Amino acid sequence: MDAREIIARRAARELRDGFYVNLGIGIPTAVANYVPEGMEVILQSENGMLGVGPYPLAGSEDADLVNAGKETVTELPGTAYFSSADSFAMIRGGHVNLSILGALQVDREGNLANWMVPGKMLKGMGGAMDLVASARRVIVAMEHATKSGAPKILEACTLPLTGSGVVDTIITELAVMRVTPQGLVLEELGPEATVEQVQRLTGCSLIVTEPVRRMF
Amino acid sequence: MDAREIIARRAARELRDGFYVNLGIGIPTAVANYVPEGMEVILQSENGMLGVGPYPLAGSEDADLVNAGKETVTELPGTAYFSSADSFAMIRGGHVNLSILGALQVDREGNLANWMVPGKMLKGMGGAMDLVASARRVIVAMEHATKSGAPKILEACTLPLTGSGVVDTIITELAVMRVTPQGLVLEELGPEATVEQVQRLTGCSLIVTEPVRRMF
Amino acid sequence: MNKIFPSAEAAVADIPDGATLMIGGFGLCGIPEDLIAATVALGVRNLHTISNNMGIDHVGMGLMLEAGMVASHIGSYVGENKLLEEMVLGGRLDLTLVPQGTLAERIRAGGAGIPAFFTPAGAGTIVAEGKEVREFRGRPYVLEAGLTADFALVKAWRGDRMGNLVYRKTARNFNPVMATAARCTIAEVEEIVEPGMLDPDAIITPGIYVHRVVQWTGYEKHIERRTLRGGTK
Amino acid sequence: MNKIFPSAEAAVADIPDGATLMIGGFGLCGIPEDLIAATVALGVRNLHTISNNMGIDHVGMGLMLEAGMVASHIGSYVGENKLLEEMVLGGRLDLTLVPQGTLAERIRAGGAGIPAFFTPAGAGTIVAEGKEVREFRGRPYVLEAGLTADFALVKAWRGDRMGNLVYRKTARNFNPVMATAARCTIAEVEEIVEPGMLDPDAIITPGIYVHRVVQWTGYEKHIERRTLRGGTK
Repeated sequence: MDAREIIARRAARELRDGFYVNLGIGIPTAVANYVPEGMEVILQSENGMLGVGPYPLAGSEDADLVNAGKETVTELPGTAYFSSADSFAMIRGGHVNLSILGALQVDREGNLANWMVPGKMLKGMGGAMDLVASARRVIVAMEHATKSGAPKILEACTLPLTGSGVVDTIITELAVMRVTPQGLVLEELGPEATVEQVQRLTGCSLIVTEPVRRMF
Repeated sequence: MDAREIIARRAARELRDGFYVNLGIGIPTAVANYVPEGMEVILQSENGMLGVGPYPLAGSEDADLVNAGKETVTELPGTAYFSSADSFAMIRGGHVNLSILGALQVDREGNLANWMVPGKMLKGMGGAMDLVASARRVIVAMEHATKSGAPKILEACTLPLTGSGVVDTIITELAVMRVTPQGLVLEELGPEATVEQVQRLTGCSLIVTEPVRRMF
Repeated sequence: MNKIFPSAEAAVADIPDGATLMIGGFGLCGIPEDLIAATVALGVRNLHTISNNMGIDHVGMGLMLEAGMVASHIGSYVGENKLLEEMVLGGRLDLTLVPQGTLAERIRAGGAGIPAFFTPAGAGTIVAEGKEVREFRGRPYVLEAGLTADFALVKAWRGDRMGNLVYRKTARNFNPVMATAARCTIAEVEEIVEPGMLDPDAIITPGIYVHRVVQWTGYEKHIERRTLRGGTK
Repeated sequence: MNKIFPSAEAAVADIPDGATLMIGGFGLCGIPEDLIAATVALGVRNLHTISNNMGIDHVGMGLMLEAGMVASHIGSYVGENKLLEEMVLGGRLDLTLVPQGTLAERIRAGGAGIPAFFTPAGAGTIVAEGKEVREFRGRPYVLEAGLTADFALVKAWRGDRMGNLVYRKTARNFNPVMATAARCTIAEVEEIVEPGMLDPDAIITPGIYVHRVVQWTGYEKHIERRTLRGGTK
């Protein structure tokens, strides 16, 4: 398993039968590939769709049927479409059980930054601010550190925030961490990770109670 | 013509081709019977319908198809249904060209009272407060005075208000009056009415420029 | 995913004393009559109801009123109900009258995570008393709060086991907006269909909002004012 | 009542310099491409646009940008547009980024006569700077204002001469909400049908909101990310 697969597989274990879930672009989207057999999870896409199906077979792509990442998708029996206003009413109203998204930075208070790097190409926050402010539970699923090994999990985010105190759980290829009033609790270790390794690649001190259980 | 017919006929002359109109219960509902030949007016009913048709033929009543007065009605080609929230979004957003409703009292500042008589059976304001606060133009269509001859058009309403400064025009069997910053201007006289009669049955002084034209 | 309950009784069985209930319908059009009857049979007390109307004597929510199970009510029009007046004047029922559009928008806001919004309805009237009033572009607006409920009892035309619903004509009214605003939404539907049979572009209430679906028993729908072309009956 | 215009060019002909335009679509899905092209051809200047995205280079609103006709833009995501960045950094375009749900709700509020509402999105971020923040039940909410426009350019699937519209799949997105929020809404539809042919229970945009209807010319719809089962592209 590569890092992305570990993260997506582990995040999928947070799903429960009958959950309505919004998956962000990138690794979170891959979580859909690991829904346990026999479990029914309904995907919400903030551009106005409930019941997102798999990618289409070649030749059956439909330009009018895309997910929030603008990727072609399919519909399922029971799919419903609605406007962007209705979609965010659904999100803002707390009807989505779980939102899984990526991050540039997360910190020990559950602050999240994932939309803007000052001085870099501006893109916009899209629906991320609404999602993190409103979903019943927010999970960040991301690689533990940057490609150069710099921590993304920090004492305090340095980038402009997407949401303040919004993250419940952080899932990386090395660890599962829960945001608590006392700080980040290390709950699980990745397949081959050690506590020392996780702590070294994390920018704030983790609360560790040995032995820490393994992800899988 | 009886008083109600005069009022409804005259109010119908305020309609314009292509207008979207909300008609209140009672005399205003009858305005629909006098839409000029060749003119298309679309009726909005605040319980969630655009394109209200005539009453049904006997045997084709549908319990699921009623107007805001809970009367059975019919649909027309182009009718659309929507929720109460969407209906009042339409009203509040100023998309309805004209709202015609009845009143208990109206005054020279365009204040309207039509929902509550203290000490009497309580009913509720229904959609009237939303309609008068939001329609682009509000016309009161009512009999000029009470059955006992007491004025309903006053210096200042004494009943609890439905809306403050909301009425544009008052149409009765005796007169058409326009609300202006200077007060009520007598614009037209009913078929057999005199200025003296109108003034005597009105609780505030009217601005009159002789000669006053006739309604019809 | 199967949200279908075997009966209206089973679907309402866990409504506790003191619960807040939204109940769909405009007058007697589009009311969830089986769910109301089951709630009356359940015999819970001290309910807080939110509904545009209050039924009429002996029909719809009138039955709840007569069973003495309603402690407070929020609505816009209660004109056809004599018992209600007696109870309100006698201090046995706490009635709050709200402009109909404000009621609809407050429920929509409750379901949409909007805690408060400004509306022009009621500015300059007793409705605005005690509320924040603010001017925007020279006109006064009243700050109104979102409304939510423990349970919503709604009536739909067709539904599937995933909770997707469509409505028929003006029986839609408050039903879809209430469906969004409760912790537990129970839908009584005329016809249960297989998922996929409702046009995905035409679903009015997506299943995420609906927790329980019940097949109606086929009672006769009531008409309050049977008006006919060429003269009212 | 006939709201059908003979061409996109005729339908946009009175858009003046300096107008505020809402333009439907999410990415390139459900954009009114003929109306955008006609607006570019019209050569108006100094437009204020409101749209979730800004097209991509050489497609959709990207063409308006390249024509130098956009003075300001309000949107939630403009990630695929290099020219936009240059213009913003060079001070030639005033860009306001708004959370997507707040953008949708602000437009809905504009159309629904709600001047302002509270939303949790953006509380504690730069989005809340300079805005009123108020706590409800212990959580902070930001006061946001309704948005309206002079014109809305929207894309629908089917429409009739009365302006009733339905949309197809996720091409719906911002189109119906923008249709409610403009002084003049112009709809580009794939198919014009007779009044009565659209199911009255399934009409998404009632005709009251639509002022002009144009038959699309049948351009090829764009796909931004052609993802396929068993591997992309």
